[in-house]
Amino acid sequence: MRPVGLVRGAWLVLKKDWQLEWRTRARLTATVFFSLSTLLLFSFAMGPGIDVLRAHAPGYLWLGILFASILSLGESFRVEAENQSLTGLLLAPVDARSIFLGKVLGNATLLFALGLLLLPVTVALYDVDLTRNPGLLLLALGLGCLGIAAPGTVYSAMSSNARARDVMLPLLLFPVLVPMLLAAVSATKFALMKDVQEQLPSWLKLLTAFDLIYLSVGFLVFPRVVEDD
Amino acid sequence: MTPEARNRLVAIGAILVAGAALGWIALGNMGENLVYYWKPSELLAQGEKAYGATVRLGGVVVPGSVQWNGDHTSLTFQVADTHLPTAAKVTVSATETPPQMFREGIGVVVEGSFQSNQVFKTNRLMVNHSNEYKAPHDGGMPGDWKDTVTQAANEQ
Amino acid sequence: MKPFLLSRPVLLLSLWAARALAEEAPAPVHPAGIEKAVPSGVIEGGWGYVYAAYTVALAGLVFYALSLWTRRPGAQPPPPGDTP
Amino acid sequence: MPFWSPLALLAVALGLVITHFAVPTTRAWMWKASAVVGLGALALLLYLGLIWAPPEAFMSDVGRILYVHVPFVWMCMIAFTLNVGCAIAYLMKKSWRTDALAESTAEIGVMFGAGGVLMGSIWARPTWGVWWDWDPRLISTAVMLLSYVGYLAFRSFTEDPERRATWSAAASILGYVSLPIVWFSVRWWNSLHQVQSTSQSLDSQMRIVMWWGTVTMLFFLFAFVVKRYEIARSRQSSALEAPPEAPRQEVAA
Repeated sequence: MRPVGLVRGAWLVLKKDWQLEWRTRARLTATVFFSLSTLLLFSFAMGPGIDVLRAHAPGYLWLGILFASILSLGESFRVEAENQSLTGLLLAPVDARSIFLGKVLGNATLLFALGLLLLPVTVALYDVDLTRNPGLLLLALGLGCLGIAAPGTVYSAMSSNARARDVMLPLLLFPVLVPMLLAAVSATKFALMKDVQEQLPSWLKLLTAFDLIYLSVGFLVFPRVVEDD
Repeated sequence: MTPEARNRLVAIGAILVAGAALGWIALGNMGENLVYYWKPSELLAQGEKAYGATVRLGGVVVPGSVQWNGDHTSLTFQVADTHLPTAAKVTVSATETPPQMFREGIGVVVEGSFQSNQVFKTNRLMVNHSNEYKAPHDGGMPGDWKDTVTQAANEQ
Repeated sequence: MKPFLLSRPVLLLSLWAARALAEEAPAPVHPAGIEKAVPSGVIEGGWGYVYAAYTVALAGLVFYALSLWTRRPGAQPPPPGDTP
Repeated sequence: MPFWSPLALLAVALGLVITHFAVPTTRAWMWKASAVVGLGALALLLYLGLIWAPPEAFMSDVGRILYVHVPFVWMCMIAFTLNVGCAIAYLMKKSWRTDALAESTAEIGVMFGAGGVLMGSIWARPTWGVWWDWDPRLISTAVMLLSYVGYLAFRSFTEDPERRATWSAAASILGYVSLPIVWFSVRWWNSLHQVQSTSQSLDSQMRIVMWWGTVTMLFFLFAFVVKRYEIARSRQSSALEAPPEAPRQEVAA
């Protein structure tokens, strides 16, 4: 068989992930309800003061996405591990790096869809103003989801086979994500609220830089990670 | 091109992308806007927009401006951008007892909010030490606050 | 799991020692005499903090060396059947 | 400090470790000598730091924390740099030795880093007025430490030695991204933490003591790395019935 090219391989993996997801929509449904309840819990815990809630809405939104990403990332390789399909993919002449790219994009689109669904909820619960800068808000959301998905894919491939995998994924992922998350929360904040110091472009650039670092490092180490499976 | 050579090329490309991104963070000056605190001039430049929000203000304590109120429960002083007499100044009213290092001319960072009466109210006062460590017998002035301030003063 | 568990007593003990010593130090409150309206800007005393920090340093080195010694190869041969 | 001084320290640490592994005759005595010299140097450091060095102009005696805080944090960074070097080396060419060295340096780096952060917090209370603050330097250091604590926990939770070696190497590289952020955070953003001192901004006597402290901790670092490496090696050989020299080579793609 002729080896499949890098981009085409990634596209095939991505398409397969999308099809699987679309057929059941199980992952998306589960994560949506999980993060919905997280956002609700935040609004209960922080009391009725709408000013406090509005000020912290970007943080709650990203924490909701982050917690949900643990579920969906863990699931993303559990499916493969159960059916031995990762081995199948690797035996097929698909480059492991294509699998990485495809999986990252698959996970990122799932998280992005989740974020899109959560945005109206933040309006209802925290009374934020989405119309201030919708384009850059979506850009921040997309870059942030990509930033969670890139290291998350590497770690979920690792922890899907480790003992106590449900503990391992957040333990490894959260510290690495903190700088990225900080940039994402700030970018979202300045897209939602008044940006007196024009900080938004800087945070978006920082977010892009983190995405590039995580994507390329993950791209380099992922083949080694799945090889041993 | 053999597959191995192409793989190596792709790997080198990925390393270059990561390095370039790190260099971009380092040299891209994007940190300038990502402030941990505002300087008085930046705060004043906001005008009315700055009122009320919880922000941080950093600068040097203007010599001669430190005053306690009658029963020693609150402290007012002015914070300036630099040591220069022309620098922008903001009056700060602190309810917290300052650390012992607090003195005229030292760098401080205060957390609080800018009131519409042009006073910055704070209950968290932090002292910012420079990177200078000198023995006391050295004499001379207290270490200038941060390199940039020193440079700015030298340029004048 | 062992190395991970052993590092905890080191941390906890150092934390405890540090807090105990630091609390002895005078709080960073300026002695508020009316005649001394402006703080002097020089820390008075504060040796408690110094001792606390040096204790953390020494405790870190000593406890880590101890943990290396207790884990040394051949210290306690694991009883048969103990390994999973 | 000249900008290359951390690099010089790293080179010395690397040189010691490489000598230890490359020259078999040094293996028996070098770590012992290092530990003994380190103990002597530590005693002298206590004298130099607590008595000989002058008090700082404004911090007075509290400034003496410098002589242990900075060396600890530097050793932490050197240990993590050695760790990521081992991780990259392992991914390029599998070897149980680099894996054991990675395990050893990560644990020692976390020990030094935790100590350094604790001392920094103790120092911050009298000088800045707070134990901890939302500050770029402090946050990024905490993140770096946490990612290596996660690394160690991951190692202890993964049973298969080969998988553990490969996966933790990947985790190490991803976690190391935070180190340059820690180092440059005081330059990129305005921070409560002062920027790195230069030789002009540090009194000559204080500079001597700080370097003395750094060299002292370097001796301990080396001795610790050697002993922890031996522990890791012996665990590897008990985990694998017949310890092979190198892990199974990858299946040809």
